Amino acid sequence: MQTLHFILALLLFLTLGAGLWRAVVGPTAADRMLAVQVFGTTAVTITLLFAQAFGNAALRDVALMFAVLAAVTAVAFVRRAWSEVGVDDDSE
Amino acid sequence: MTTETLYALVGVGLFILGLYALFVRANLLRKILAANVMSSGVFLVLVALARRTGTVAPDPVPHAMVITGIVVAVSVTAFALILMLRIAMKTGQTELPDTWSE
Amino acid sequence: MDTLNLAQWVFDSLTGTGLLWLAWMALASPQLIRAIVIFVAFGLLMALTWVRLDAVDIALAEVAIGAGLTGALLLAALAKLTAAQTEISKSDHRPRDGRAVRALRQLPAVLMFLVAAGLVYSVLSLPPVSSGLSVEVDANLGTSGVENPVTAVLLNFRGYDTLLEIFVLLLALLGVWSLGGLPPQRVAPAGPVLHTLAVVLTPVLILLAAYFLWAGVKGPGGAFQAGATLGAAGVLLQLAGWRPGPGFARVHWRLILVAGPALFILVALFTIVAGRHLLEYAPEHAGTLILLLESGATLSIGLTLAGLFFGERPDDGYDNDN
Amino acid sequence: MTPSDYIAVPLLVSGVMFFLAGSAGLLRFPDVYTRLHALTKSDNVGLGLIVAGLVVEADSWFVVGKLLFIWLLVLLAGASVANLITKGAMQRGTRMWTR
Repeated sequence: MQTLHFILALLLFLTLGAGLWRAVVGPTAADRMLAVQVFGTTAVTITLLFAQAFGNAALRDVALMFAVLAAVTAVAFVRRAWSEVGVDDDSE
Repeated sequence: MTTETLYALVGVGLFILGLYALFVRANLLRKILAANVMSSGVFLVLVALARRTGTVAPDPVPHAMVITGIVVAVSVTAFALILMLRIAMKTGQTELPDTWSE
Repeated sequence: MDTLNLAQWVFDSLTGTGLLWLAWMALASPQLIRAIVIFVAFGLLMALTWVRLDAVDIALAEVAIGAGLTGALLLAALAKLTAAQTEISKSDHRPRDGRAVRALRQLPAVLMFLVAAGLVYSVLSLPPVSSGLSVEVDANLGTSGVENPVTAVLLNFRGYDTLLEIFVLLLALLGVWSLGGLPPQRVAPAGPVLHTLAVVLTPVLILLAAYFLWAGVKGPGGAFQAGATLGAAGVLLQLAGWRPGPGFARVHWRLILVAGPALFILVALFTIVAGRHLLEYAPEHAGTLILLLESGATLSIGLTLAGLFFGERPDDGYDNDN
Repeated sequence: MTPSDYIAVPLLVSGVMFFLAGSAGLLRFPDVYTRLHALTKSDNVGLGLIVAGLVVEADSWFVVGKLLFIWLLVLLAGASVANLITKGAMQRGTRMWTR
């Protein structure tokens, strides 16, 4: 079972690659932020699988932290960098 | 190659990337990012090497140092960002003057 | 090599490559917004790396700070930079240099290569197994007053490090306050969705901070993780439109800011007066003293981080012009 | 494999499938709104299935509670952030994809 959990985590890790690609190519700033949001959810899931695989209960606290803090960053993006004065977007 | 060596070498790589960018990038925000990447590299070397304990739990002393390091890094980043904003307000630029070209 | 080892090896290689690639993209990307968003992703991957390296305490701090607060700080700074109408991309149009200067510009790359070679050599020449200081920590853990070795190192064995670090944080905030204000930024009022999110998440963050403070005695957690969580709550409140009132900024905020450093100094003096070394506790009081110090430090770290995000001295009713 | 594994493993595997589907959407869909649609669906269901699988394997009610709490937080945060990003993108005039 430990191996199965780790391999599932590895598969999820590969989906992070898709998120990274989207974060790099955009094209809009919203796309990039969306990618980071997915990154957060996937990191939650990977951490939960690790917690089970290695029997480390404290990792669930890390997952909890991921879940909350990803939202704070996303809100900072929407409210600050992306406010109507605006940072360059769609420009590529 | 062991896991510890692999991550320690990645840490060295991050440190070098950050140091290089700190030298060659003129934009101050980028210099701040570079300093952060450098510190991440240092932390990674410390934590990777702390794990060379064999079967027992990793050495907690480097872990404690890295935790304080992370908190110091964020406060330094915040201060550096405000300094950069003040420079931008005063000079209209986000770079320091390049004395090489003059 | 069995399947688990192979999977771990694949995971480690991908993580290492990903970290280096993201760092490079963040430092080389032509657009600042892109660089910052990629840097946030880099912070998340760093946190996953700590998880993989059995450094759960660090992972907690990294998620809260590296992936959360630093990203928020950078994004807010970029917005203010844009609002200040500065020329951001000036670095691409520098005057043409002479041949000598151009040759000099290659110097950093050469230097980096030398530094890298030296560092790689020293990493590879280290012994593959080393217990470091873990034996000493284990031997003294029983008298430290806590069960988590990292907390024991931070608050007992090397408490003076933490004492000084709390002051570094305070200095950073005082530095920010002394630099003066920035032009106010126009931000639309928070809509119902953001309002609800802040109303739900802020209590969750505060509860989490208390939980981490308490959990740090036995397992991963402690003052820094709890303080960072509290700081994130402060950032979220500010993003949802909350501003510190003059009364709060004048009295409460300042009192809480100095609570952590003041408690540390008091305990340090107390240990010296009692005939011990600086911050050397009697074993029977160690647990209580550590929890006391950590509670003060959590509040101070939280409000310091929130204040750093605020970015200037809050309106406290005093004269701000000097 | 214990009997509970026969329930847990399919849940975990199908959860990962949803994540894979979501990242396919992230790569292939034409604009930010459709990508958002793909992601919020797949990630929330994917995490939900994996949490369900882990709940089956969990050895205490405390762990079950924590897992469900994490899922609820991700649902709330994900939905709110998706809303904020969409609203922001529409205000900024990011065009919707039309056939």
